[in-house]
Amino acid sequence: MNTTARNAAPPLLSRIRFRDAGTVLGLILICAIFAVLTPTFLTVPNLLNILQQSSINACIALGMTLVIISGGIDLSVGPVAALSAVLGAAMMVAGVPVPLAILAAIAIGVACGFLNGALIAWGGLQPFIVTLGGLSLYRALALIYTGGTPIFGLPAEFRAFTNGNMMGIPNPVLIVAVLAVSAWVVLNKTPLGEYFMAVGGNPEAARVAGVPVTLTKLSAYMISGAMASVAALILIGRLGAAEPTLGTLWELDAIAAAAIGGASLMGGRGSIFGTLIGCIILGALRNGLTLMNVQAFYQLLATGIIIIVAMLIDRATSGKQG
Amino acid sequence: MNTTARNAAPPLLSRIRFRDAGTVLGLILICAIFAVLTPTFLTVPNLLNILQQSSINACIALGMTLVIISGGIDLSVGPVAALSAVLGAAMMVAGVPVPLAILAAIAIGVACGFLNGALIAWGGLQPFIVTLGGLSLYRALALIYTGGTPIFGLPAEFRAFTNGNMMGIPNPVLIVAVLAVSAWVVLNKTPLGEYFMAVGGNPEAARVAGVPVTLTKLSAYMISGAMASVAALILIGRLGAAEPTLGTLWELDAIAAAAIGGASLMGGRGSIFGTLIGCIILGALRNGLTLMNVQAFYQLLATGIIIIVAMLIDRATSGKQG
Amino acid sequence: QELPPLNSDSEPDRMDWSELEAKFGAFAAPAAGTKVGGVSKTLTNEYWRSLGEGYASFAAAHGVEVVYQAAQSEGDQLGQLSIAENLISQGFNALLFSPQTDANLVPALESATAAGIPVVNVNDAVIPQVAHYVGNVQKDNGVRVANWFIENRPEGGKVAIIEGQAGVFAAGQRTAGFTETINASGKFEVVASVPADWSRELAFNTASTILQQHPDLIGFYANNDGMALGVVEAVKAAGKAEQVAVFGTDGVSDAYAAIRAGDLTGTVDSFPVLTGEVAMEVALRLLAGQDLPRVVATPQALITKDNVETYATTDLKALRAALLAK
Amino acid sequence: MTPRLSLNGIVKSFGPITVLHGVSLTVAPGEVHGLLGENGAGKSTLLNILSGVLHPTAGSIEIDGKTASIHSPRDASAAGIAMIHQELQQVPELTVAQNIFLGASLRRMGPLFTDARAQEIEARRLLADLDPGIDVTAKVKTLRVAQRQIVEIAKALRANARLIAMDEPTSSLTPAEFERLTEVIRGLTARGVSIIYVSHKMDEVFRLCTSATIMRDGRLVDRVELPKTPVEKVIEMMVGRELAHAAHRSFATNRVVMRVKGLTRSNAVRDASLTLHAGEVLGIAGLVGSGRTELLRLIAGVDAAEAGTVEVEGKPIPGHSPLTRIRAGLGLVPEERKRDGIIRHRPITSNVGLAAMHHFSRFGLIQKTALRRRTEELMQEVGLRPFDVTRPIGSFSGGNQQKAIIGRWLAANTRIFLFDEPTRGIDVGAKAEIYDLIEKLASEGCAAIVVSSELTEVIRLSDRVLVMREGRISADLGPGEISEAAIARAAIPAT
Ligand SMILES: Nc1ncnc2c1ncn2[C@@H]1O[C@H](COP(=O)(O)OP(=O)(O)OP(=O)(O)O)[C@@H](O)[C@H]1O
Ligand SMILES: Nc1ncnc2c1ncn2[C@@H]1O[C@H](COP(=O)(O)OP(=O)(O)OP(=O)(O)O)[C@@H](O)[C@H]1O
Ligand SMILES: [Mg+2]
Ligand SMILES: [Mg+2]
Repeated sequence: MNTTARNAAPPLLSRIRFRDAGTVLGLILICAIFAVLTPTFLTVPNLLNILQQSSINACIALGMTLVIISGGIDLSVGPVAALSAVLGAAMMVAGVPVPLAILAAIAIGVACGFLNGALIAWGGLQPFIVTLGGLSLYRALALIYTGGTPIFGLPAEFRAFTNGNMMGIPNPVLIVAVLAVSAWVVLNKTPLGEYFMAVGGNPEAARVAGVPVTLTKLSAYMISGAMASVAALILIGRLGAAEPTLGTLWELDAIAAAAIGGASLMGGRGSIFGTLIGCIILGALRNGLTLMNVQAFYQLLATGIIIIVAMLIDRATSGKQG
Repeated sequence: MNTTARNAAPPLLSRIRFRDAGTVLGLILICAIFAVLTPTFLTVPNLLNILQQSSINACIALGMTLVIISGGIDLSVGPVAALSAVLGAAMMVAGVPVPLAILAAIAIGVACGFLNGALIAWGGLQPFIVTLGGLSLYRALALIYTGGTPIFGLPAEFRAFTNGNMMGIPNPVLIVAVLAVSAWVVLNKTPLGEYFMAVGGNPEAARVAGVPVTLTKLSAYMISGAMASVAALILIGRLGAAEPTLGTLWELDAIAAAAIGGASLMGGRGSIFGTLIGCIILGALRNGLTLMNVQAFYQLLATGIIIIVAMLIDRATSGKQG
Repeated sequence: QELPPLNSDSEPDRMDWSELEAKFGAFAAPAAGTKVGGVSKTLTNEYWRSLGEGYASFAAAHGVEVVYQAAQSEGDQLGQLSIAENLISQGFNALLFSPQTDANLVPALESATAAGIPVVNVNDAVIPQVAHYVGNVQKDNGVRVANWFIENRPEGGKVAIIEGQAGVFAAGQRTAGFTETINASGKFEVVASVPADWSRELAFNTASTILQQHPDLIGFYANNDGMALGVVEAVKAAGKAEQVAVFGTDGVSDAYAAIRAGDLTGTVDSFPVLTGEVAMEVALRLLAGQDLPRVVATPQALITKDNVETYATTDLKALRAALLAK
Repeated sequence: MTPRLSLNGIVKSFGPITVLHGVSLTVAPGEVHGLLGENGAGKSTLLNILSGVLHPTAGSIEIDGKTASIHSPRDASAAGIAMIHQELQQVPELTVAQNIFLGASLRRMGPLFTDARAQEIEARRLLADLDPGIDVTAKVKTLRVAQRQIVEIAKALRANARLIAMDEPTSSLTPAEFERLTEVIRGLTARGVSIIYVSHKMDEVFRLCTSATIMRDGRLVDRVELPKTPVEKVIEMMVGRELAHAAHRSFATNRVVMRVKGLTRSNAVRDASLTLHAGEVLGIAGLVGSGRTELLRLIAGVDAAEAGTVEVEGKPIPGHSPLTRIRAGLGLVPEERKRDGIIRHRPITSNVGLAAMHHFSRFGLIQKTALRRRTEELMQEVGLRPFDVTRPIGSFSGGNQQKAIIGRWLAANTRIFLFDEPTRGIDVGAKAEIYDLIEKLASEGCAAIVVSSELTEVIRLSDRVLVMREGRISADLGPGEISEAAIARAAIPAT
């Protein structure tokens, strides 16, 4: 019996590594191709640039990954970001102390997530349709609140923070790194993470086992809302303005990153590390194509092809999945 | 024991009716509200107008419903429509006989669907990500082919057909009605329909029972592609131009219609009738808001709220669902 | 130095494109190897492609290298920012931005300014901190159409507006210009002003609905030509081509064709190719150290059947002449 | 006579793990052949290979003396092989008739349309011998487990197969239904159809089979003739050791731990009351559909009761969420493991620890090593095989999944265990272990309710037996009153 145990352990470990290895391989391949095609690509400033450009999508995608693992989807991230951006910015402009305004902005994201989660967990509605409704609803609120005009004049101290860096690494990258580690800890080291996987894997069995299914779903959407707010704050810090139209199409990028990273949209499976790699793949792709001065239509073509090829490589290296 | 059997039958029947009844109730409610608020709403020409305006979404949503029932999703419908629209239009303008060009356009849609389906069924990739890739890919092809400019000058005979009517009912509505009946027959009266339900409801059981899972998935995406082409043809006939950017966000409308109509995005469940009602709800919503001249931001707000409320009503009247 | 937020429609420090040569002298050829980068809103709209053609033709004529890139779709704000940043890191001498929104290219503007690269904001959305803006007055667009109605339909009547995407600067300004002017005349009633998100299909549906409700409507103003052409089809399908005047904006080639065919009543052409040339010229003059006003206004004209042939020319010299003659 | 089927040297590996090491067996025409072995011995794997669901790594299949190449379930049915799968393979949203004909629909007007009417008639005919009460137009999701299993059997009968592989077809059936199945099998064998019969119920195997192949750890042990070989010998060959035959032992006390009063839910459970004492094992017997499962679900808070209360240690438990009941010390081992029990892709550790995450966390973090150590301890206790707690539970055999679910409640320090068919799909060896386990729990002062369709099991385990009939508790049999006859009398509705 002990023999079996000893024999069995390595395949599992290697399977986990293998899974993310597929994604990493995809990234390396893309980087290698661009490195050959354009010399600027593989320079430190450009690589930092890629990380910086990926950080907002990564922030959203982290929350999205947790939602997807718990068996849901959140299409409303962009508008949630917009709503908390404009309200947060309005507060800052009105003189509310920056830390307070930041907390308030995040609270708004959490509240939107709560509404989504409540309709899904208590209302029993389908996540896709609830957050599709949210997509219109939160956007409308942001537009109505601002009358459609951006809010300018954010405090310099706030902008200095999001535009600053530590030892050459841009602050947004550091923030996302901290969030990613936290998300990883939540997913892999806390009961809540187990609950996400259980609820996404088999909600009925989770319920029978005493998992607080409703709270788990609520948490996922609330975390996603909070992440959207953080992404919004990073962005408005960089832009110096909060626009009600900010965040368009963010949901698709985030879902793509999570899926490239191995999350199953059927729920129950996904990896924080994989999602990060997924974000970097998308960021590197866009960066490389721009450096090569590929025309927009062909960029679109390349994006489509590379997403599919990345998935095929991933699939070929990581074996069967649902 | 016979009692159980006899008792079991009526609730089942009434539950089916009940399910769609929830959606119909939602529609009636929305219509009632608009009828009160704006007198034009409940006139025959306007109701025909709503049907006409819903017909394109309905066309897409029919294919989407089959895909969703089979456990997938097709985000690429808009770009597939665009691609077959521009290629079909180019043929017509180049003098290819109209019926031939129509067939060719549909063939293009089917081919795109085949590619999606092949990657999903043989490649084992997730439908969401494959068709997300397709979303970029097919759009890029349409843009590259046309260089971004719309194609004008469609033959008058073609336009006359799509703009015509029979006994006062616009031809697009009739076309969609025929397609809906066909889709209903396929879903409810043929082995293929059973396969869709089986593959979406329990893929493992389907495989074990010898259902040709691969072919079933392929068929779903090919039908969806064909439907996208038909929608594209109706649209270009009506507009007189084929734009490479046509079909933006069609996927969301179609998915929303299917979901409102009771399709479960987890697969295995959905109703053709429900989807049609879902399309009409969305069409009536837009029409009513326009008639009331609701300002842009508030239109968005109303759309978000009404989608969610429609789902809540539906859910309240139709009881527990996954 | 901190510039006051720019409003391109009302900025006092402005000049007309036609005065460039008179006030700042003939254009001098730039240094060899000059590279200018253009960041476009999208290439899916003919307007922005034509703008790029203008950049390219002017640059080619003076031995300047141009790179013209666009986001993958309209609304891809971060994608456009990435493009702009990547261009800066590649060492272009001057940049021409047509931002998706007022704010989304701000970081790129800041790093370009820090690196001493002149940036010209070309049309549409306006970056408030930008030092130079080339483009037309968006509000004037709607004003011209409104004036047409006031002159040509003296008896007044019901009109409707098909708006672009909610929250987009150009859409808001054009709509406001039209609404304010036509309301001021007192004879017209704007019975509907609803968004169709720049989509021909939605414009078609929306116009059909409006015509249903207001059979006595006399005119539509659409925020761009694609939507206007959708409206035209709806008007034709309703059999009201005689009664309803339809106006668009942009002056794309299909709009010209439709005006010639008598389908579209008119469009407000803002001459994108010419605008592109002017923008490129402004950028190169800035590189040469000239101190231009903050806003250089580019031309626009209401095109109707009466003057369509005058402006339909693809010969830019002739077009310049026609515009200057006015 | 050429055998109907011979499997020659079948090897099957999943990646680096080999689960079948060259298994061979033969079945004669018209023979009922048993396939016996512990949980995880590889029986299902072997049959899945036979029916084209899995592909063998090596080995060959011969049917009627000819080599058959079976690459898919379709090939298998073309070769005349049908299979009843251990786990219900059904599409909940389709009707009974549609499920029975799934993948082989009857057509009309050429191949294009399904002949729903003919399918229903045919389905009714197939079910007539098994359970005429099943409505063939009802969706399968509305059926109870037992009915669904009968539908599964009907599905295997539809194809006029020459060989039917039955993988635990009676795991949720009562003896009465087994009798009907016996009749059906007799009819089949009389027509020369061969049957491979997998079951952990030795009495069934000895009544039906004329021969049997015994497997252990993926290897062939021997082929035996039945009923010549004594049952003890067969069991010894299966488990590799002799099983002690234990009698019932009671640890019941007088201290009441749970009082259930007047639980009611529509027609399924009506006004059910019961009292449970510390150290007591309370059996619940009854016919299929008598409401036993529903009663347990109501007690466990999984379904909401329309009326009635549950008191634990004298305190009523508010609400009806599983969570509050679990906190009060209750734990349900559900009947339908795949639907209500396991989280397929998660490892054994996660599945075991799920209900007791708070025991294993400190400062909000899961103590992974503690969780793993406890899981290994518990799984050692229940005898998980293969002993690897990091593997996803979905890759374990059904019986071993059940052990993990029991482990879940052990980990949560549950005091009142609600077992719904606790040994469904569990082998004789493990069954004895589970009986010992239940007894050990009782000896430690825990209480248990055991719902079982196996009368021997109820009698073997229970201190007291409640009998349910049409949703009501129709008898309460104390020590000394428990007998098969007494239970049967109380279970069968008065006519
Ligand atoms: N997909 C898989 N991956 C890895 N191992 C597997 C897989 N499927 C089955 N196994 C292993 O193969 C062995 C045999 O399993 P199988 O289901 O055939 O047992 P069984 O004899 O039918 O047991 P039971 O009586 O419990 O149903 C088990 O050890 C199981 O863990
Ligand atoms: N899904 C369902 N749909 C309709 N009725 C149900 C359903 N489940 C249970 N019932 C009803 O509840 C009653 C009790 O069923 P329950 O499953 O509790 O019985 P059981 O004694 O556990 O039988 P089994 O041996 O099938 O598990 C049955 O008579 C049945 O009519
Ligand atoms: Mg088995
Ligand atoms: Mg039961």
